[in-house]
Amino acid sequence: MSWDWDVIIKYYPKLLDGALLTLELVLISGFIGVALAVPTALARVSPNRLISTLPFCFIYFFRGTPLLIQIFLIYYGASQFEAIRESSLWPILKEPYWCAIIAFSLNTAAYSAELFRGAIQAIPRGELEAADAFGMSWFKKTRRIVLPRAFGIALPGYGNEVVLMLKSSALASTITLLDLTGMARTIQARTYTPVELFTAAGVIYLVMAALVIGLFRMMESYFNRYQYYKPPIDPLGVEKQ
Amino acid sequence: MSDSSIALELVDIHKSYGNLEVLKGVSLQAKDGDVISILGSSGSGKSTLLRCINLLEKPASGRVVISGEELLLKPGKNDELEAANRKQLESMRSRIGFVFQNFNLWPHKTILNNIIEAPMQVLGHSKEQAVKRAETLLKKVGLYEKKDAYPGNLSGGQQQRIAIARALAMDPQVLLFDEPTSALDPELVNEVLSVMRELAEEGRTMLIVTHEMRFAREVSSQVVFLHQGQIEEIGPPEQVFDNPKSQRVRDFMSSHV
Amino acid sequence: MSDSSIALELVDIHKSYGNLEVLKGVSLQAKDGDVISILGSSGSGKSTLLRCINLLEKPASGRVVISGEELLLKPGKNDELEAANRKQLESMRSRIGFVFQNFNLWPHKTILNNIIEAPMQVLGHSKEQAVKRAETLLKKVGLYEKKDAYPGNLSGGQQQRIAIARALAMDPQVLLFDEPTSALDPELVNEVLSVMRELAEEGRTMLIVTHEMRFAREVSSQVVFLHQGQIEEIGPPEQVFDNPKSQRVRDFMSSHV
Amino acid sequence: GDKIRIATEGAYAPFNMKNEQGELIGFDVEIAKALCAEMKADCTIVEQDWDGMIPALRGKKFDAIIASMSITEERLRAIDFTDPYYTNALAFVAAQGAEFKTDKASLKGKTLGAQRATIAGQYLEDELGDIVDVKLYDTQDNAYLDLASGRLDGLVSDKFPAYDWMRTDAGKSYEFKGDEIKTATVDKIGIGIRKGDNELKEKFNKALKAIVQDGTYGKINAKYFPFSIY
Amino acid sequence: MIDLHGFGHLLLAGTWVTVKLAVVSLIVGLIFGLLGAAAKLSDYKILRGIGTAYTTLVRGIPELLIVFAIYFGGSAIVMAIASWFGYDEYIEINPFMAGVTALSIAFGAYATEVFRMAILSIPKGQWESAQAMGMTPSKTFFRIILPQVWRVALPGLGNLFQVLLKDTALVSVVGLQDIIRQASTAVAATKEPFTFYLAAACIYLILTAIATGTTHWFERLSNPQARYKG
Ligand SMILES: Nc1ncnc2c1ncn2[C@@H]1O[C@H](COP(=O)(O)OP(=O)(O)OP(=O)(O)O)[C@@H](O)[C@H]1O
Ligand SMILES: Nc1ncnc2c1ncn2[C@@H]1O[C@H](COP(=O)(O)OP(=O)(O)OP(=O)(O)O)[C@@H](O)[C@H]1O
Ligand SMILES: [Mg+2]
Ligand SMILES: [Mg+2]
Repeated sequence: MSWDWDVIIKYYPKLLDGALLTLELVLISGFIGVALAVPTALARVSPNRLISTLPFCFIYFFRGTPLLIQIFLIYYGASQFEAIRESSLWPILKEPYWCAIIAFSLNTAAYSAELFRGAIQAIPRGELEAADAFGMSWFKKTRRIVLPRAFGIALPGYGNEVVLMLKSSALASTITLLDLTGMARTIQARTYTPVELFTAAGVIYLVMAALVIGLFRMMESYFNRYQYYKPPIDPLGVEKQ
Repeated sequence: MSDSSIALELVDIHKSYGNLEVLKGVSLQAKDGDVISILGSSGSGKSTLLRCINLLEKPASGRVVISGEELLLKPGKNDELEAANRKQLESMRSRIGFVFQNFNLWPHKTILNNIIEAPMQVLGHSKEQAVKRAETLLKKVGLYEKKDAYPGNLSGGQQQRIAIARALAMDPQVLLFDEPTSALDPELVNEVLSVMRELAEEGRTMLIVTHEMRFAREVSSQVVFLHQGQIEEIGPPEQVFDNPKSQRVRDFMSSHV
Repeated sequence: MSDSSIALELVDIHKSYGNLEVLKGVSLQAKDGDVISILGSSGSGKSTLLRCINLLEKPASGRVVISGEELLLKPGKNDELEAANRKQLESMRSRIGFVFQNFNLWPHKTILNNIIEAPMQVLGHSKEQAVKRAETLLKKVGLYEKKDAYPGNLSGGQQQRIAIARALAMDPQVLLFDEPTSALDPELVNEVLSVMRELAEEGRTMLIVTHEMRFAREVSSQVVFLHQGQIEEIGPPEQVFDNPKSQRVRDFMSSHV
Repeated sequence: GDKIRIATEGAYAPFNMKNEQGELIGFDVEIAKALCAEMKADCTIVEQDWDGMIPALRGKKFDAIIASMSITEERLRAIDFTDPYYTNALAFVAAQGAEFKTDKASLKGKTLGAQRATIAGQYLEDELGDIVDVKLYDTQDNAYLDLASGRLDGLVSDKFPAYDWMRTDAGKSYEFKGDEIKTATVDKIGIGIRKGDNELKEKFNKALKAIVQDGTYGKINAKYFPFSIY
Repeated sequence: MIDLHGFGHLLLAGTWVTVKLAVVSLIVGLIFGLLGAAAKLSDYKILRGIGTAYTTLVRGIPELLIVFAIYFGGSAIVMAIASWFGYDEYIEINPFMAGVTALSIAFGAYATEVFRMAILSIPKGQWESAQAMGMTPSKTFFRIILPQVWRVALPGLGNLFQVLLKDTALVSVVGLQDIIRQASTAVAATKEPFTFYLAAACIYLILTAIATGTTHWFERLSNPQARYKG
C-alpha cells in the first residue's frame, strides 16, 4: 500500500471544518458542564441529606452509564415518543447538534461534579474555619475560599476530563454530525484511504489534546503558584543602603 | 474603659467530643475594655471554649451574648446546639476577631490578600481602603516586605504575626486570641503586648488563651483558670497569680518561678 | 558528660531562599552531653539552621559532621548542596531526632502508630518492642489514654508532646528541637525540662531553638544568639543572659524582664 | 480435510447474527458451512468485530471472511476476494401509505438517510446530493430509528436486510418504494481471502460453483428470501 | 419487566468480560499511574520528560488506536520474529492480555495526573517528618504519603474507573465480547435497540453502584480521624 498525500491535502479543509465542530461541541458543553457541575458538587457535599441526594443520583446515573447510550437515548430514544415529537421541545431535540450538546454537557457535568466534590473535601478544615470566623456568609466563603482552593486541587483531574471529552465527542458522529471523526469517516468511504485519513484526523486530535494539556499546565502553574513561590529580587536590599 | 456595659457573656457552656466531656459548664462575663486571660494546663479545654464562642464548635448547651445581643441557638444534630439564624451568626462573627492556635492562613493567597480578604468581602471595604489598612498593620508587625509572599514561605513567628494582623484588619469589637505569642520571641511579645494595651484602651474586649504568665499578668484585667472543664479560679491577676485560693492553681503557679 | 568528643559540628553554613540570604556562614560545635539553646528574633533563621543540619533544607555551602562522621555533600541544582550518598544521609538522620516547629504529625495514623512507625521501619524494631517503648513515652508525656486518637483530635499542647515522644522513640544520639515548648503550659515546660536534663546526663547532645529564656537558661550549657544570619554571640548562659557583649543581644535580653 | 478458519461479524441480520445461545447463524454462516461441506474442510467459524476484520485477516487470525463484505477497490488493495456469492441491490424505503415518489422531481427537498460508507450512502450523495438533505448513519439500525422518529422522510438501503427488517415489529409499517435502484457499479459480495492465498481462493470458487449447481445454494436462499439474490 | 428474548445470558457473559478486563486493567493501570506521577515529580529532567511524553501522547491519541497497536502490532512483531525461524503459522497474542495492556497504558496516563496533584497537595512537612527520621524515600512514600494521597485522589480515580469500565468496549475489535458488543449483536438479531441498550445501562448502573460503594468505603478508610469518637 502506498501512502496517499493528495487525499490529505485535498480534504484537509474539510477535516478542519470537522475539527471546528468538534471544538465547538467540546467548548460549549464544557462551559455548560462546569456551570452545572459547581452547584451540583456544592449540593453534593451538603451535610443535609435532602440536598445531597439529588446530585448524588445525577452523578451516579451519568457517570454510571456509557455516553454512547446516553446520546442514543436522547437522540433516538426520546424521538420514539409521540408526546415528545408533539411538544415544544421537539425543535431542539430534533436537531442532532443540540442532542449532542445536551448529552455531552450532562455527562461532563457529572464527572466534573465528582472531581469538584473531592477537591472541596480535600481542603483542610482550618482554612474554612478561618473564613467562618470572619463572618463570611456561606456564599462568600464558597466563592472566595472554597472554589478557588478546590479549583487548584481539581485542575489536573479536570484537564483529564476535558481531554476525555474531546475524544469521546467522536460519538457525535453516531447521530449524523460531521465532527472530525464523522468527517473522516465520510471522506474515507469515498476515497478508500482509511489509513491516511484516520492518521490525519488522529494528528488533529493529538494537536487539540496537546493544546488542552498545555493550557492546563499553564493554568496550573498560575493557580498553584503559591507552591512554587521564590522570593523576588530583593528591592529592600537596595533600599537599605 | 469609660462605660462598663457587658461586651461578652458566656452562660453555662457545655461541650463534649464523643464521650469526652471537655467543658462542664463555663460561665464568664467581660465588660468593654476588659482583657481576660485564660490559663489552664494543656488539654483543659481552653481552645475549645474560645471556639465555642463564635460557634466554630457547637456546644451541647449554654448561651452566648455579645454586646447585649444573644446568639440565637437551636438544637441540631448529635445533641448539639446550632445557630438558629445564619445572618445573625455571620454578623456576630464579623464583629469577633479570632486568632487560631495554628494560624489557619489561606495558603493560596499572598500575605496581603490574606489580610484584605475579609474586610473587602465581609465589611465591604473598597480595595484601596483595605490595602491601606493592611499595609499599616503589616508595618506594625514588621512584615511589610513579605506582603507578596505566601504563608508557606514564612517562619513560624512570621505566620503568627500575620494571623494577628488578619484579625485586627476587621477592626472587631471583641477579640479572641488562642496563644497569640507562642511562636514569638520576647521582643515581639512585648510589641504584641503594647498593641493589646492600645486595643483595650480603645474599649475593645479581649479573651486571650496563653501560657506566658508574664504576658497574662501584664495585660489582663481578669485571669481565668480552667481545670477539668470548669473555671477553677477567676479574679484580677494579682489574686490569681500571687494569692490563689485553689490548691490546683497554687501548684500550677508554683511551677512557674 | 564523661568524655567530651565532638558530637556535632557545623562549619560555615550558608543558605538562601532565592535572593534572600538567610544564613551567612554559621559554625558551631557541640560535645557529647551539650545542650545548646539557639535564640534570635523571629525570622532570623533559627529553624532554617536546624533544618540544614539534617538536610531538610539544602545549604548553599558548609559542612556537617556528626560524631566524627562527615555528611557527604555534592553540588546539586540551584547552587545548593545535596547528599552525595543517600544511605549515609538516611543513617545519619536516623541518629538525629527532630521535633518540628509545627509538629508535622501524620494525620492518618493513630498517636501510637505515629510513634512506633519509625522505630519499626527504620531501626527494624519488633512491634512489641516498639509499642512497649511508645507506651512508656506516652505515659511520660501524660498522654497514654490518647494512644488510639488521631492527631486531629488533640489539642495544640498534646500534639507537641506527641511530637517530642515521637522523636525520643528513635533513641537518637543528637536531638534537634524547634521550639519544643511553645504550646506547653509552665507545668509541662518543667517536665520537658527535666526530661532534657536526663537526656543530657545520658550524654546526648541537643540543639534547642526556643523563645523561653527561663527554659534556655536552665537547660543549656551553651547559648547561641542568631542575628541576621550570623552568630551574634555565643557563650554559657550566664554570660549571654546577664552580661552580653553585643548591643543587639543586650537589647533583646532587656525586653525580657 | 484442511483446517480453515472463517470469520463473520454476527451483527448483520439476516446474513450473519447470533441466536439466543450465542451461536452464529444466518445466510453467510449457512453458505460458509455448505462451502466447507463441499470442500470437505474442517472449518471453524469465529466472530470478529467489523473494524478489526481486515487487519485480523492479514494478521492470520483467520483465513477467510464471509461477512457480506462488498468487493471494493479499496479493500482489494488490502485483501483478495473470491467470486461474488451474492449481489446486493438498493431500494428506497418509506412508511406505508406515505406520499413518496422516486423520481427526482418528487424527491426534491426531502430528507433521506443511508448508512455511511456503503454503496447506498454513496448513491445518495452522488446522485441525489444536490436535491435532497442527506443524512448518513453509522449503522443501518440507527437509520431505521430515525425513519421512525420522523426526522427522515425515507431512506436508501440494501434491499435484503431491509426486507428482513420489514418482517419485524419495528419495520412492519414500512415498504419499498419504486423500483430497485440502478447504480453505476454493481455491489457484489465476496469472500475475503488473504492476498496471495490463491490456493484457498480457487477452492472456494470451485465449491461455490458446485453448491450453486447442485441446488444447495438455492435451498439456503429460499430460507431467507422468496427471490434469488445470487 | 423487559423481555430480553433469551439474550440475557449473553449480556451476563459480556458483563463478566467487562468486569475482568476493568479490574485487572485498574490494578495494572494504577501502577502505571504511580510510576508516571513519580516520573513527573522527579528531580531528573529525563524522567520528567518521559512522564510528560507518556501522558501527552497517550492521552492525545484515541484509545482504539492503542488497542490496535498492541494487538496487531504486537502479533505482527511476534510473527515476524517467528517466521525468521521458519515458523509461519498464526501466533495469537492473547486478546485479554492485549486488552489489559492497552487499557492500563491509557488508564495510567490519566491516573498519572490525578496522582501527581494529590501528591502535591500533601503538605511538605509530611515528607520532611518521615525523612527526618531516616526513612528511605520509598518507605516515606508508601507508608506516609500514599495513604494520605488516596483521599484526594479517589474521586478522580473513581471517574477514571467509570471511563475504563466503558472503554472495555474498545477491546471488542480484538475479539473480546464485552457488554456493549453483546448488546449490539442482540440488537442486530432482534431489532430492539432500546430494550438491549437499557438493559446494558442497567448492568452498568449495578457495576457503578458496586464501584461507588467501594470508593466511598475506601475514602472513609483513608480518613480515619473523622471516625474517632472520644
Ligand atoms: N520556603 C521559604 N521560601 C522563602 N523564604 C523562606 C522560606 N522559609 C523561610 N523563609 C524566610 O527565611 C527567613 C528565616 O526563616 P526561619 O524559619 O528560619 O526563621 P526562624 O528564625 O525560625 O523564625 P521563627 O522564630 O519565627 O520561627 C524568614 O525571613 C522567612 O521568611
Ligand atoms: N476534634 C476532637 N475530637 C476529639 N477530642 C478532641 C477534639 N478536639 C479536642 N479534643 C480534646 O478535647 C480536650 C480539650 O482540647 P483543647 O484543644 O480545648 O485544649 P487546650 O486547653 O486548648 O489545650 P492546649 O493548651 O494544649 O492547646 C483535649 O483533651 C483534646 O484531646
Ligand atoms: Mg489550645
Ligand atoms: Mg522557626
